Amino acid sequence: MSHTLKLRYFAWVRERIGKPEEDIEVPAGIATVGELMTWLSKRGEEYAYAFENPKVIRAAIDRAHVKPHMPIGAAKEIAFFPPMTGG
Amino acid sequence: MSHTLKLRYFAWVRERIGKPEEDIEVPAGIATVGELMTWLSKRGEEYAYAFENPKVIRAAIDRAHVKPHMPIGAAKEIAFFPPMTGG
Amino acid sequence: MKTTVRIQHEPFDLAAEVAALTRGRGDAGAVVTFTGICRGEENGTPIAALTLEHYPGMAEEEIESHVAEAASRWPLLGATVIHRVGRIAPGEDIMMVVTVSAHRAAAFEAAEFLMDYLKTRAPFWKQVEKADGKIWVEAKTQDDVAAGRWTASSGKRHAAE
Amino acid sequence: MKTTVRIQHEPFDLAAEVAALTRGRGDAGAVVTFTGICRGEENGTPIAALTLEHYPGMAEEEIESHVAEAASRWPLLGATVIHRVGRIAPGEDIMMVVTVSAHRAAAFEAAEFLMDYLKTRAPFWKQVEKADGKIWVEAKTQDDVAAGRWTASSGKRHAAE
Repeated sequence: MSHTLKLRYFAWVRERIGKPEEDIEVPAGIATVGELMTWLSKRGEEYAYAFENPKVIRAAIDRAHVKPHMPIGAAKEIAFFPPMTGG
Repeated sequence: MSHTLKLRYFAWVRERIGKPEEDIEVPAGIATVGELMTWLSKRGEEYAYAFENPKVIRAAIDRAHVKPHMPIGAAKEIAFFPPMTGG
Repeated sequence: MKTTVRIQHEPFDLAAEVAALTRGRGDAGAVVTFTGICRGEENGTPIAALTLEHYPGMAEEEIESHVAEAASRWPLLGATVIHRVGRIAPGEDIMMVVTVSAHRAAAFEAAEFLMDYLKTRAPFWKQVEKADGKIWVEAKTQDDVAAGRWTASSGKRHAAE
Repeated sequence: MKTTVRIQHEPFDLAAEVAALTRGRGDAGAVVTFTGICRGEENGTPIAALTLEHYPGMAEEEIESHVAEAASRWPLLGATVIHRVGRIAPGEDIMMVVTVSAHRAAAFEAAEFLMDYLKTRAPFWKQVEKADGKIWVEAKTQDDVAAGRWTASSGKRHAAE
């Protein structure tokens, strides 16, 4: 049931992880955006640093803002970023 | 105790009276702006027409908005005009 | 704070007025402008033009005192009000307000405060020319209601700045 | 209704954007613009520049959907949002919003609605360059409070229009 997902990172999430995007295979047992963040944070120091305070990280599934409890479902692209500071 | 007063008229008050301004001697017994309006309205048809509905007429003493009960005092200039429609 | 109040027959240049308030300063973060334009119809009837009349002297003094009041209520860095008088054709600008502040809330609120004043208390009168003659525009009750919102307390309508 | 949403590195021309929305139409009576400018300091420390990053695709789509929402809430005749990205020096414009309506209340409210959205939910991030390095700007709680005022009911804050 695994599927390929594009991950995108912005602002200091991107800087901490060290890349703007990557493709991953969603591992079995990872159902929500929050679970994906937890899983990512265990992939290495840079991920642990980026996700050290998961409460401040915002996420979007296929370019729509979502909360961490949102199921990943058939998402093609999930983005992680800090609170927005545009305008 | 009479004193010379410049009266100024704007918009349809000016059109109805037929002049933009005039100097008058304030008659004895006229103490407030409202009394002045009543007195003016008896000066002729054009004044009666201009002040036929005194409730809609606004006034200013020496370039400051005033209510009809305001004493004329030592005013140099009193203006009468319809509600403002700028902007 | 830099303020400008002008009443003039000539058209104005919004971009030039904004530049005059913001150029060369590093503290301006937010600029709000309002431009009032002569519409081509009124109550469904086409109009040929507007004619704006004002009370010379009183209009300038009153606008200046309201700009000063806006500056005392909000942390403004600059404000400009220009109001045209005379004959104005549909599509032409009638008046403009520019407010400059470090942050947006002050700039928006001060611009709305000045507009509510200009619509209800500034000594200007509009006459519209239609095919069947000229009529003086009647004041709108809703403008008085809008202006009234600034007198209740400190002029801050929102919890947020 | 004419709407334009652009995200670009280049500076923009406020007057040209206003003209593009208003020229040749007789129904526009009120134009509100907001311009956000890069300030020369942040929390008392001078800054050398801002760098703006965005989520390409999502930013455009989201702004367009908020412009559409503004048009459904207020009787707008036109709206333009332009947001720059990349490196921006103090004194340069960062972004602008223009709203056009027959009357001022709709133009003001729609512009504030769009600004509150852009400040809190649009996927843009600001980094400031100071003498001692680069720091990402932190989001302001007061911006979230301001944005929240539009969700309670119909988006009308005032009794008056």
